Amino acid sequence: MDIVVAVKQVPDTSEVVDVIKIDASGKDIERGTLVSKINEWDEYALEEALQWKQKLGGTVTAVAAGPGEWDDTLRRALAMGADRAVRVDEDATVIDCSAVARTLAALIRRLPYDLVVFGAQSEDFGSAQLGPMVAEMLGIPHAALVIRLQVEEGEAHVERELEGGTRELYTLRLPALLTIQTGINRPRYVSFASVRKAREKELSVMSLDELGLSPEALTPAVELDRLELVPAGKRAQLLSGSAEEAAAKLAEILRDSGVI
Amino acid sequence: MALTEYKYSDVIHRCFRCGYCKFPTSFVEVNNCPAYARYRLESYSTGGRLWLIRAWLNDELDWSEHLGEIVYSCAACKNCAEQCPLPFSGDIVDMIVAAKGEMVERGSIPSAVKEFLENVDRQGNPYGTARSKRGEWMEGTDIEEYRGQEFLYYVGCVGSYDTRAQQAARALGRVLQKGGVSFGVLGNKENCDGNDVGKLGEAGLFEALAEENVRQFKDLGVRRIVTLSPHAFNAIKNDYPRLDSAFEVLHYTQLLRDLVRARKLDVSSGFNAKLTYHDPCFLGRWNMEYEAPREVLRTIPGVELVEMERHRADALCCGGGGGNFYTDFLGGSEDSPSRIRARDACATGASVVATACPNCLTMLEDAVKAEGLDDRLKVMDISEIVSEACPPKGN
Amino acid sequence: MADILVVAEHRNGNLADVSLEMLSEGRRIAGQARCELLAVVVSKDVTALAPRLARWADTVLAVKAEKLDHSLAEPYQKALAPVIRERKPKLVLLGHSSFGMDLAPALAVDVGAPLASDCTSIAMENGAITVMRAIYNGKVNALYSFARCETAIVTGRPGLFAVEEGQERGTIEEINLPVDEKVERKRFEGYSEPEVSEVDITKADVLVAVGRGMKEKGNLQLAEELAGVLGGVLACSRPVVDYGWLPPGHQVGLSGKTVKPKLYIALGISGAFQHMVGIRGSKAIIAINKDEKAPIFTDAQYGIVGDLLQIVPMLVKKMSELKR
Amino acid sequence: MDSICQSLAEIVGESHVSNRPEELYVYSRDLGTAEPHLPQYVVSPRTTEEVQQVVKLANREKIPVVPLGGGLTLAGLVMPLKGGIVLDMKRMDSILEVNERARYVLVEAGVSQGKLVAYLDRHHPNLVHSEPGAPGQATVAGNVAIHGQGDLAQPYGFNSDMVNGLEVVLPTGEVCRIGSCSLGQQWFTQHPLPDLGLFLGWCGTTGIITKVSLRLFPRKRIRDMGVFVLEDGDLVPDILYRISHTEMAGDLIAWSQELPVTVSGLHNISIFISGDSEEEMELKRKLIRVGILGEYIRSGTGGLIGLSANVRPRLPRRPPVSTIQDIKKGGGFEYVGAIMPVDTYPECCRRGADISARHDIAYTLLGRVIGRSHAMMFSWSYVFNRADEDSVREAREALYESDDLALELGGIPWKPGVYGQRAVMERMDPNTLSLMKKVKELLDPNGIMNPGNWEVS
Repeated sequence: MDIVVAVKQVPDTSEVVDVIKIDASGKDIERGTLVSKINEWDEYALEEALQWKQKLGGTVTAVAAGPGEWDDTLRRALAMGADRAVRVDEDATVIDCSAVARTLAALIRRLPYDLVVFGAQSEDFGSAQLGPMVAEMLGIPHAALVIRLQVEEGEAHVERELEGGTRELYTLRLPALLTIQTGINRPRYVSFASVRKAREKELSVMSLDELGLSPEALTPAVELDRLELVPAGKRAQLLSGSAEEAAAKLAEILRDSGVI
Repeated sequence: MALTEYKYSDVIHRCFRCGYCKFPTSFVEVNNCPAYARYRLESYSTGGRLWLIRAWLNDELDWSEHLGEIVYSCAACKNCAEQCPLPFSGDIVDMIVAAKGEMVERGSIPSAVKEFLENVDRQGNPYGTARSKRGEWMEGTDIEEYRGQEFLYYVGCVGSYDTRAQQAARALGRVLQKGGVSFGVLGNKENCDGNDVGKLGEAGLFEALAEENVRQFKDLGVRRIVTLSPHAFNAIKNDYPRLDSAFEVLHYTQLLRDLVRARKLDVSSGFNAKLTYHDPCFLGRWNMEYEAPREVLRTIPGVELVEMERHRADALCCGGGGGNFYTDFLGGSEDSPSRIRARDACATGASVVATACPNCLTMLEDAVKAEGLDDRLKVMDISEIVSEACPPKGN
Repeated sequence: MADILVVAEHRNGNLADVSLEMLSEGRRIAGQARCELLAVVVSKDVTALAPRLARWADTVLAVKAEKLDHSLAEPYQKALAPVIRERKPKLVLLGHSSFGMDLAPALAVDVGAPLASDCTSIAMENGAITVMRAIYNGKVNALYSFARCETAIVTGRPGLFAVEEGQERGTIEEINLPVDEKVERKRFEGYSEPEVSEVDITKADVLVAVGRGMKEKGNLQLAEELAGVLGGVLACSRPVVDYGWLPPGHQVGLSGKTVKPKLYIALGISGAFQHMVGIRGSKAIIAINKDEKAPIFTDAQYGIVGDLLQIVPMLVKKMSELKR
Repeated sequence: MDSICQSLAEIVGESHVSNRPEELYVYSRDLGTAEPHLPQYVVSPRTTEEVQQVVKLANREKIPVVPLGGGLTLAGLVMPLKGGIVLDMKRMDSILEVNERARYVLVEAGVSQGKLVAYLDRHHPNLVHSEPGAPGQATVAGNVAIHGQGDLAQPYGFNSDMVNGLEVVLPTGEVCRIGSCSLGQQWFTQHPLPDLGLFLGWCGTTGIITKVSLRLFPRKRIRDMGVFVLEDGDLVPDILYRISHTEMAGDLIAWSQELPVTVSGLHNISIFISGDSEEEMELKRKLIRVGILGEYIRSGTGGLIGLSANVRPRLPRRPPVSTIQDIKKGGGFEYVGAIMPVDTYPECCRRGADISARHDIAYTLLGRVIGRSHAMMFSWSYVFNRADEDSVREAREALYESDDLALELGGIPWKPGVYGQRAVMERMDPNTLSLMKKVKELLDPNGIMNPGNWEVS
């Protein structure tokens, strides 16, 4: 079974700290001090793909649409066990999901695949759009937020994660596209040595026009006007009053937060 | 890797499981192996661990998170190497590290270990806190950046990020200043020393860190290094030379000993307490430095030094070695080695347990609280004790 | 005249909360922009659902589809695409729920409309639609506008938009969804409820975390009750495990698990660095602690300084009242 | 975790029970040549009450229970031959009482020999117990349960003869005290109550020992040893007889080994003496050297090697652990020990050397005198390479042959493995055998205690 996995590189912004700054353009953050990593969801997607390759044979190809730095992440994918990697060279910061989707769809069309897997969303923008968009463009069925997968006889039996832990069960005829939810597996550790070894594996780079895409075709449909830093709660808003009053206020806040 | 390719394939089966590895020389307690102390199951003793490793490499046993935890619960404290009567005793810890290395290569390691290594790879420290915050421990001090001073003061990850250990890092800074030592630190440019990364079996990452550090040290013209942490001391002293690095490295207790001997450090304010000293594994068993810290303590007026039943080469590890201060496979029980150690210390009647390692410091600090002994027993790093013994500037 | 179309999501005969939120928001925007609100629901039996939607919508498009008792992406897409093509609504609203994530992107491509997902605020001023999204773990807000498009599709973050009971008496149009006979490429097989196994605090949306400040094991009962009303799970800091109050599986922080819940309520946790490392991914942190200077208050959004043993029971009481 | 594991966890706590492959693997293997047998559960109790609850659970569920101490019998006596629960007793390791005047110590079953020695050294320098020449983690209770002997065997006999009292959890879960302790808190004697010695030598098939009161003996300040070396093994029994007659010697061990070649073919008699004063020592030395060995030395039959004066004070309490098991670089070592008439020493050696030769293993033969030459524990030791199945098989066969030899020469295999037990029972008087059977059936109606051992067919 041939599997294509789409991966993305993101800045590590998991810190509770003031490391994020908006750059001069006002439309991006200063990436200078930030460390890059593979998008967490994509790591699970890769692991899932590799496990099914181990069971059923075939190939795993890692793909990405982004700038040169992203080769680090693709190398990591190769080190994890992907057979080859292809990066479409483009500036990920200025285009939107639909443009990336178009790019990846154009690339994936040229690759052999029975299964395409995406991370359910990205750590940085969290749009959760890419997978289903690409599926629609490729004209294949998809399921988002897959938390369990069983592949047999040209079919994928999946469980989608719904609110409150309930799961939606589907059977998809291959070829199909799945977006993978964290927790579906335990991604393997990628040792330093294996990353070195992976340097020998094939990592090809394609340009947009090699894919027959014009930059115009990629102009964002949703335009980013500006970014604003969320004022970090440097200090908690303390709820005053008696135990009862404070508790009452907090209860309201909790209700309005909608978490419950 | 099949058993045949394992570096110790011709040795590992030679463990008879006689059990000496569980004891100190005196045999007073069977729990001198921190992992065995915590679980008291043969699987967690060194012998059991070696037999399991062999079974795994021999495909008699599949890898599991639990197997990973058993292997990684080894704190690399070297008690077994000290006690094993057989000729290969010197290799035991390496046998376990080699097995960890194989797990690393296969990508099958416990989640906590994975986090540790990925954090170090990304941010240069196990906690995953930003590199750009490594120097924050210095805020409010006038400690200089390193630019060609006599000593590079290498702080290490725990001293740089752990709020409790930061106090020791700052205290050592003050003491070195009072001792008139010319030194500087790397601040945000400092990177993980890799000692525990190596003990977790990630040889590749360790080599990379070591090469990077050696390069940086050389570029800055570093000749002499003093470390806060025995872990860093061990790596720089015993492992870095493989990369033809020629630095003189001292653990700070050795430097302080020289200073007090040379009367360059005035500790006349003294420190009035009955205290006991906990030997850090990477200073003691790994580098046979038992005297320097004790000599420093003895020279401080008012200090009454009493020993725990198990000390020096027989000291019980705090359970923080081999990355366990982070991965914590030995925590969460009254049988956790750090808590046994806290009780050992308390049994001496001392009011202070001193140590000379940021890892031990944080482990014991937590343990003393967990044991509810905080009102009776204070955990202090020797740097803090010396700092209190130094008269305020101008005197 | 430009419509606002709200896609109604339902399961087991109930409308999803997020759909009510979107209906309310749609109603609000429609009011401001003086345009019509159209709600679409697809089900084999729409008689119960449609009238509810009519309270917010001027028009409810009730699409009857055989064999369909729940909101599933594919039939919804089949039903919605032609509607959107015909009516060209200015704005299509749906929740950023599991269903929304499955449906919206494919629908957007299908009808060639731009999509902004997981939005935290939505505005339409003289025809121009702008939205806000939280990115980079909620540390940055991104403001977007939709350039030259007939229809914009927006999914809203669940639980963020207030629900206001609708006052409308909208009309209901029923149509039938032509079920195509060709074998489905995607076959719905039903639902499964996860077997209740050991707690996994890394999965929980709501964590009620207890620390040394709980004073004694007996007091954990209070935290459990709170977790009960919040539909959350009990977590704890290192000492609590050390004391044997809770098994290690519950421990959060350096030596415990790293968690990223939507809501993290810290009871009697001072917020030592070792603990904070483990919760920095939390969306919202709320702290109750007797020590006003406890570092936890630095990272918490809201806090109460006071005695847990008084406050927590109060909070439980208030919450259960509000839930009724 | 299955339901039984859950129940066990409720009894001893989650950290101390396991049914995971890793623990099961480790506890399925003995250090000797025995074939592995997987348990279903491994449990490490802390208190008698916990042992009691585990046994009751096991009875309810009809699960075998195998008590484990140091696990150093090497004969596979702690292998779960029929699965079930391995009960690792080493967490029960408190030293409960030392009565200086009545010279006894009360310990929990898991207390190791090493810990007891260290404890007495530190707190009761005038007292010693009879310590077996085993690694320090061997347990006191495990040793008496198999009728072990120690370095005081010559003057005082079997360790199991030094037991003042026992606390035992019966196979049906009741806690039972044997000896003066059954009347109160006095642990100083087993006699003169009706003899209930049903728990020693049974290898845990009649109950689980949870406490032992053990006799202690005067510890002399000065120790010394000499080794009398001779070629003619036939003379050894007579020499041992005469030395024991002087009542001046402590531990008496005759031994002969093939390696190193320099000692090959020789017989050695290690003679330990101790005393409180140099005068006492000198007298003892004189009575043995001059009185007994003198004539042999003059006739050139043999010679005596003594310790140099500067070594003497450093004579270790416990002989440094033998690294003999590593000769084959294979970490495997097992021996047949048998209680033999001292007169059979020469034959034991000759035939033992033959067995070793047949299996291509360097011979290591040793006889420790028990009592005033009343008997000796004679051991035929065989090393093997754990990683080499042929080597393991050779050793196993040599061990079987040694069991048979011991019986043939009128001795009794000590702590025999299953093979030895069967061989013993084949020769046993049928009435005695059926009595054993009755006792077991009476105490252990469900047959859950270390089944497969002492199984009267």
